Amino acid sequence: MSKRIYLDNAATTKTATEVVEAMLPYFTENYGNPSSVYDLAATSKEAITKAREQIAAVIGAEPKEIYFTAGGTEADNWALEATYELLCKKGNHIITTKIEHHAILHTCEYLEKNRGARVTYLDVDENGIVKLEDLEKAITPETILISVMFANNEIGSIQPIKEIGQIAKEHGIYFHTDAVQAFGQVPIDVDEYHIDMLSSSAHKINGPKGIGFLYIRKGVKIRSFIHGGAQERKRRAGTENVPGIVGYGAAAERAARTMQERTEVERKLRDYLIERITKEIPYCRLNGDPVKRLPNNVNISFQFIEGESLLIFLDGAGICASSGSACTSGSLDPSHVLLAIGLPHEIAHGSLRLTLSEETTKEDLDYVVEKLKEIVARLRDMSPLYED
Amino acid sequence: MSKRIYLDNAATTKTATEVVEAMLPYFTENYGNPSSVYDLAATSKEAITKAREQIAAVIGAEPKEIYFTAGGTEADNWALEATYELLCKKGNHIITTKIEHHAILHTCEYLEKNRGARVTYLDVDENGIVKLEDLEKAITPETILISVMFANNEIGSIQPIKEIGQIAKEHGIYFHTDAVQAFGQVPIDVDEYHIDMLSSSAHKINGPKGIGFLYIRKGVKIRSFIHGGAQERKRRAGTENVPGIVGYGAAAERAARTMQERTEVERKLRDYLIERITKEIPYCRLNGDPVKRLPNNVNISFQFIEGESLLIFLDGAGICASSGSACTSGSLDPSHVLLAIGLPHEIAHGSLRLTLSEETTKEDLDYVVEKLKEIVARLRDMSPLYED
Amino acid sequence: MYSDKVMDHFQNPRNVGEIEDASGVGTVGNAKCGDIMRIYLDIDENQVIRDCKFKTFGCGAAVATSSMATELVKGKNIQEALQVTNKAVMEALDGLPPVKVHCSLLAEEAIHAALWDYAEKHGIKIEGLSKPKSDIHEGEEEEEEEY
Amino acid sequence: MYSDKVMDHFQNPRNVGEIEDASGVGTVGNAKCGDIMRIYLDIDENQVIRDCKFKTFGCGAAVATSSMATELVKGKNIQEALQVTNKAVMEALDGLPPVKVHCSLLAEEAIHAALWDYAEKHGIKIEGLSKPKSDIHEGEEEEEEEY
Ligand SMILES: Cc1ncc(COP(=O)(O)O)c(C=O)c1O
Ligand SMILES: Cc1ncc(COP(=O)(O)O)c(C=O)c1O
Ligand code: FES
Ligand code: FES
Repeated sequence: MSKRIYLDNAATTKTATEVVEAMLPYFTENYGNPSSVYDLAATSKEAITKAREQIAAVIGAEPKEIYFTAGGTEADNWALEATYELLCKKGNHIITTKIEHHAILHTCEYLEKNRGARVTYLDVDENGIVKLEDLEKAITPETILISVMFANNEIGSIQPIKEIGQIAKEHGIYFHTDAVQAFGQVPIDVDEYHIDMLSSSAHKINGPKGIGFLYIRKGVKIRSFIHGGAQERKRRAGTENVPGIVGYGAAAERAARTMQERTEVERKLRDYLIERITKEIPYCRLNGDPVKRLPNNVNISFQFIEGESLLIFLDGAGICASSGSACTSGSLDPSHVLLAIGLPHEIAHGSLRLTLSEETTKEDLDYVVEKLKEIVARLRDMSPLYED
Repeated sequence: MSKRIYLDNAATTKTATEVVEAMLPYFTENYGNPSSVYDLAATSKEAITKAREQIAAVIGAEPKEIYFTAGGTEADNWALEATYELLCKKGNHIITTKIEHHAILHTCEYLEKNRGARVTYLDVDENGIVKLEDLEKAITPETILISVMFANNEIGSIQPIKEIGQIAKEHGIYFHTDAVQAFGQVPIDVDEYHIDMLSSSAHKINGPKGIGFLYIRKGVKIRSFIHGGAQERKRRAGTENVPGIVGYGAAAERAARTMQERTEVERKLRDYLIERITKEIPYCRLNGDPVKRLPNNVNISFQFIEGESLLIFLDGAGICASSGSACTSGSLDPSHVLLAIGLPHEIAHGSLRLTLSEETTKEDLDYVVEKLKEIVARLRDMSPLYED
Repeated sequence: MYSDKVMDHFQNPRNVGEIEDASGVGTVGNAKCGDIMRIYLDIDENQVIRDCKFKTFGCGAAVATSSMATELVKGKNIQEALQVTNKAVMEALDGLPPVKVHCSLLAEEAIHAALWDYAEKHGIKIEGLSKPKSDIHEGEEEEEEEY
Repeated sequence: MYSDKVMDHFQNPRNVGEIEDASGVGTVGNAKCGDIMRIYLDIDENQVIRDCKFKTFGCGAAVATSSMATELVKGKNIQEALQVTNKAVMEALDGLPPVKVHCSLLAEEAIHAALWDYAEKHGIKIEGLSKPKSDIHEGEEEEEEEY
C-alpha cells in the first residue's frame, strides 16, 4: 500500500526514532543487570535513575514514587488489588466508573467475584463525564478506594480529576487514576490533583511497548504485586527492563517538552476534522465532550453502519482507525463506554475513533474525509436500516 | 577500562545482535497494536504467532500453550497464585524447595501469609539436588501443586525433573517448573517430563529484558494473573510487547539451534576453570553438583573472605562476576541456596559465581585464574579469620 | 485476519440490494452483536430461486457470508437451498476466524427465514424447515475458550 | 555504588595488619551479615593512640570504614577517639549507600571494644564508654523501607 495514514494513536504509537536510539546501547553494550556490583551494572542503574527522574518531573512526583511495571494494565491491576488487600479489613468498597478501561473493570470484577469486594460503577453524563454529586453520594464508611480514569481512551473525555481528588482527600480515601491516555498529553500534577496512585504506559506516547509505571505517593503502603527479587525498592520484582525503562524516560521527556506546541496543533486539526465530518456527512454525531477532550481524539458515530466494515474499507484506503464496534474486539458487546454515554446498540456499532499524532497533517485529514464520505455512503447502501 | 570479561551470564546476557535486528522493525515501522483490524496490525500479529511457534518448538509444546509475560518473575507468580486460587478449595498445600528463586519463595510466603496456603520447602542434598523420597513423603491429599526449579541460578544444579514430573502425574498433582536458567541451555520436553507449567525469561538467553513466558499445558484452567484486555487468548491482559516477543522468538530459535555445540564448548571450559581454581587456590570448594550442572555455571567458595570485596576487586580487573554473599544483595542474609546445601555462614559469604557465555575463551579464563589468585591472597591477608 | 475470499466478497459484495415484490423476505438479527441481515428471494413456479439479494448491517464476515450465501442459493431449488448451511458458506469462503463463526449463522438463518416467509405467503409447508427464532442467538452461551 | 573515597580506602586500605602486644584489641561481628572486624590499638602513657591497625572480613564498605576509622583515631587521645562515630567515618568517606550504613557501625564498635579492652587491661575507667555488646546488631530490626 503506497499511502498510509495512521490515526489510531490511542491504540498505540510509533516508537520515536530518538527513543529507539536512546534504548539501543542497553541491549548490546550496557546490558548489565542493574542489581549487580560491577561497573557495567552501575551504568544500567544510572540509566534507570535518570528515566525515573525524567518521568517524575512530568507529573510533579519524586523519582522514588515511580515504580516501573510491564505496562498500564499491570499498574492498574497492582493499584486495585494491593490497595484492596491493604485496606479490606477497614472496608471492602471501591468506587470507579462505567467507562474505565478493561484493565480496571476486569480487575474490579475479579475482586468482586473472588475476594469479597463491593464495587460501585458510577454513571457518566452524555458527554462521558463523571458527576461529582454521584461520587459524593456513593461514598460510604467502607469506601477504601476511588479509581477514576484521567481521560477516556475511546471518547477522549477528560474527568474533573482535581475535584475528585479533593473529594477523596476530604474523606480520607485513596485516589487512583488511570492516566494511560492522559500522561504526556495534558498537564498533570499529582499534588495539585491529590492523586495517590497513577497508572501510565509508554507506548501511548511514542515510547516502547511493554513498559509502564505506577506512581505511588509516599506513605501509601501497598504491597508489591509481583513477588521476587528486591528490584524497585522491593516493590516490583523481576529483572528491570532497562532498555524499556530508558525508552520510557526518553519518551516522557520528549512528550513533556513538546506538549504545549504539539497539542495546540493537534487540537486545531481535531476540531477541523470534527467539523468537516459532522457537517458533510449526514446522520452522524460526535461522542464525548466537545471541550474537555484529549487533544488528539475524534470519535464519531455514523448511523446505519457497522464499525468493523468501516474500518476494513478505511484500511483499504490506507487509513488506520478503530471503532467501538463489537465486531472489532473479539467480544461481541459494543463498547461499554458508548453504551454508558447513552448510545443505543446500533449506533454504538457505527462508531469510529480517529486519534491524531504530531505527524498528522491537514492534507491527511482532507483525504480521510473524502474517503469516509464514499465509504459511509457505500455501507449505508448495503444496510437494511437505511432508507434514503 | 580496556579489558572486560563478562562472566555473569546467569544474571543477564548481552542481547544478541541478530535479536536486536529482528526487533527493530517493530518499533518504528510495524508498530501496529496487534489487536487492531487493519493491515499494519496483522504484521504485528503474525510476528507474535511466529515467535510463539519458535518458542513452543524448543520445549515440545503447542504454540497456543505459550503465554507471554513480562519475565520469569511474573510467570512464576502467575503459576503459583493462579493455581492456588483454582484449587484452594480442593487443598491448600504446595510443595517446593529451599533453593528456589525468590520469585517462587516470596510468592509462597505471600500465599502463606495472606491467602491461607501451607507450603513445604524441601531440603536438598549437599550438591543441591532434591531427594525424590522427600518429595514422595511430603505429598498429602491436600497437595495441589509441586513447583521445583529446573536448574538452580546460583549453583547450577539440575533437578531430576522427569522423575518429579512422573511423581506429580501419578498423584494427579500439577507440576510447575521454573526453567528460567534451563530454557535454551539444556533440552526440555514438556511431555516427556510431565511438566504442566513452565516459566522462562528471554534475557537469560541473549534475548531482551522484560519479556518471558509461562507455558500452560492445555487443560490446565488457571485464571489470568493480570486482568484487562483480551490479549493472549484472554489470559494475559496488556498491549503485547511486540518487539520483545519477536526478540524472544529469535533468541529462542538461536539458543536451540546452537545449543548442542555451544554447551559442549562451555562444559569443557567450565570444567577447566573449576579444575584450575580448585587445584591452584587453597581453601576453596566447588558448590553444586559436579555433573548434573548447567553447562556454563561455576560456583566456588573461598574460605576466610567475603564475596562483595572479591567482586569489587575482580571488577577492578575487568571481570564481571557475582556472589552469594549477603553484602551484594541489599538483604543481609547470605544466599539461601548456599545455606541449604549446608555451607556455614562465613563460607557462604565467600562464594563466587562465574557463568560463561559462548563468547568466553580459554584465555579469558586463564586471566581470571591469575587475577583470582592475587585477589584472594590479598583479601585473606586482610581477614581476621585467616592465619597463615 | 480474513481470507482473500472473505475480503473479496466483503469489498465487492455480490447481490446487494432489494427485490421488489419478493417471493420471500427474511430478516434476522443477532442480539449479542446487534447485527442485522435481510435476504430477498425471487422464487419461480418450479420452486427454483431465480434471484436473491441482501442487505446487511454487520461486520466484514457478516457481509461476506451474506454475499457468498446469496451466490450459493441462486439457481437452486428450495430443498437444495436448505442445504446451504453456515458451514458450507464458510468453506466456500476458505474459512472464518473462530470469533467470527457466529456471523455466518446469520446468513443461514436469513435464508431460512426468507423461505419460511415464502412458504407462509403461499400456504405451503417446506420439509425440514421450522419457524425461525426471532433471534438466532437467543440463549447461546458465550463461547468458552478452550484452554 | 560507592564514592571515590570509599573505593580508594577499599582498594588501598590503610593500616591493615596486626599490632603485637597491642594496648587494646577489639573484635566485633555482625550476626546478620556475618562480617567481622578486629582493631588493634597502641596507646602511649598519655593515652594517645600511637598506632592503630585492623583486620576485616566484610564487604567493601566494611573494609573502607575500617581503613578510614583507623586513620581518624591515629594520633588522637582516648576522649577524642570516642568522638569518632560511624557518622564521622561516613562523612569522611563522602557517604555510604543506605543499605551499607550498618557496616560503618562495625568500625565504631570495634574501636570502642578495643578501648574497653585497653581500659580493662589497665584497670581504668573511660568516661562515656560502656561494655561492648557481643554483637552490635543484636535486636536490631530489619530496616523498614520508607515508602
Ligand atoms: C531461576 C530463576 N527464576 C526466576 C528468575 C526471574 O527472572 P526475571 O528476573 O527475568 O523476572 C531468575 C532470574 O533472575 C532466575 O534465575
Ligand atoms: C485508559 C487505558 N488504561 C489502560 C490501558 C492498558 O495499557 P497497556 O495495554 O499498555 O497495558 C490502556 C491502553 O491499552 C488505556 O487506554
Ligand atoms: S455479525 Fe456481528 S460480529 Fe460478525
Ligand atoms: S559489613 Fe556486612 S554488609 Fe557491609
